[in-house]
Amino acid sequence: MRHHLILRVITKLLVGPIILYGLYVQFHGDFSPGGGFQAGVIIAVAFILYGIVFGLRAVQAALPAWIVHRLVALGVLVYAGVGVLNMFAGYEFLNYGAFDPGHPSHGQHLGILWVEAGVGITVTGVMIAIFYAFAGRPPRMGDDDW
Amino acid sequence: MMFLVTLIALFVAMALVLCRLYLGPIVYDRVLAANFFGTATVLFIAVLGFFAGRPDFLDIALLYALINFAGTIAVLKFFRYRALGDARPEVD
Amino acid sequence: MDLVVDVLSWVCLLGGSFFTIVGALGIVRLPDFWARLHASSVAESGGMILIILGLCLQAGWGLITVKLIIIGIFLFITGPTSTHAIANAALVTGWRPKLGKGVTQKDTPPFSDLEKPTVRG
Amino acid sequence: MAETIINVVLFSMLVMTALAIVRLERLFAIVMLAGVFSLLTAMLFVTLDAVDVAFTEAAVGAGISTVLYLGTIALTSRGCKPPSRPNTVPLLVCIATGAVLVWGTLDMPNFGDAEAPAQVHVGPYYLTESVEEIDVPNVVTSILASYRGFDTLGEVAVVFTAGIGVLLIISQMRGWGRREEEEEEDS
Repeated sequence: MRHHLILRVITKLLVGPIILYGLYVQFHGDFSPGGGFQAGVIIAVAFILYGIVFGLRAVQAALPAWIVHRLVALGVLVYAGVGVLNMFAGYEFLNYGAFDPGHPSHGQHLGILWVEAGVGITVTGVMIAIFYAFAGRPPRMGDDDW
Repeated sequence: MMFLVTLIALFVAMALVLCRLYLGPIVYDRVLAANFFGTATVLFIAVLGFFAGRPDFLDIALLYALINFAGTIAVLKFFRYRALGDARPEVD
Repeated sequence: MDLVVDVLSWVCLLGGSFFTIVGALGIVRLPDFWARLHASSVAESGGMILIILGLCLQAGWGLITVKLIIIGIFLFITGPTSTHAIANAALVTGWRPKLGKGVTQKDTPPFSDLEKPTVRG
Repeated sequence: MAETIINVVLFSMLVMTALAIVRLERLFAIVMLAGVFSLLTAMLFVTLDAVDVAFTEAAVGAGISTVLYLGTIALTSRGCKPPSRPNTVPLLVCIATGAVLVWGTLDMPNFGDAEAPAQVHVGPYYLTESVEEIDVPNVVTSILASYRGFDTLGEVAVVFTAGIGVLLIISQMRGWGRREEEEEEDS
């Protein structure tokens, strides 16, 4: 889409606010609707929009595919890691007491924050990776089929 | 009361646009109608938040206002270049 | 003062509702795609701004008004851009407006050398 | 009263959209209608006060699913095939199943019934104790991430598995392509 000046300018204008809003949904999820899953999808949409307008190569220069593939696993690792960390600290799996032993509700709050971050990272990674996979393949359809 | 009137007006507009979405002879009619429907949805959710006295619905309206654009642009890129990723050179 | 605000927001919301319904009617009733583009923008920009303004007046100063204004700004930016992109894609893939009497295809500027539309349905 | 009317109107639009999706044959039109279907669903969730679910539906339905449908169409074809055999038997099976399901709902408690099993089991405990125990204003978040942490871990694992599956099937990662080439050379 090299000739679409309007689309390019508007996309550049929108990508920042979309990511910002995604972060708001991620970290404000315990006060208002939202959470890791929604935030992950929103942040992924920002990258997908950029990839659609500027091309796959441009978005992969900003966020290479190997980083995305690592992110997919990293989120699950963070989530399960929080649980295992609590087990080592002497609590049950996924009981967030270890974050603040003296004050259980603070520990819960921190634990929820970390867990939601894990969810967000995985969802972002999966959505962007699926988009890369779909957009990276040449279309199968012939011109007659169109 | 005024919110109820606006909601009913938005409902009428949505129903009309749905007709165009079903009929739409060419695909761009449908894209146009779906785009209109998205805007109507944003307004509907915003007004519904005021009607129900729960303005935290505005977060959803804001989300739609930001994200609807991506869907429309994806459809149009796909129709023009027949691919979601990099355009094939002969079509560009 | 409250009465003035109420009357103003009634006016804004009723006007916005009117424009939205007119735009929707235009999308259904107008004869071809290029005419429907115009109808869509009436509702998407005009009606939207009036409804958001009416809601802002009802909300008073605060976070809600700021959110409403942000929604308004983003809709104001993305709506016309989407319409522009739709029109552009339709033109490039070979659709042409219905021509009036006495106007031939040669009078319209050539945007693309495609003869017939490449995307159907 | 007004809420009921809003629900009825939204549901009727939803049913009309679903019927149109069944009737149409052009897949692009179906993609657009599926987007509208998800918008209507999100509106319904909002009227039912399920704000978090509406949020998810909004985020997935408006942005991602359209892109993924289009990606799928690009890799397959853009029209649907006519059915190869008459579909009266599947239709009858569907109608019978639907009738049984509707009949089953007659025994269910009314919407918002305070005596419903879902409202008297652990729901009141979560609602009353989460302020003490977790101190997070949004109870949905506290249930999802803390009380039901195992379930959410399972959900994340499902998303992870689905992503890995899609990558293995359609992406052109190097390891995968090499094995394909070797198989071609072998055969």
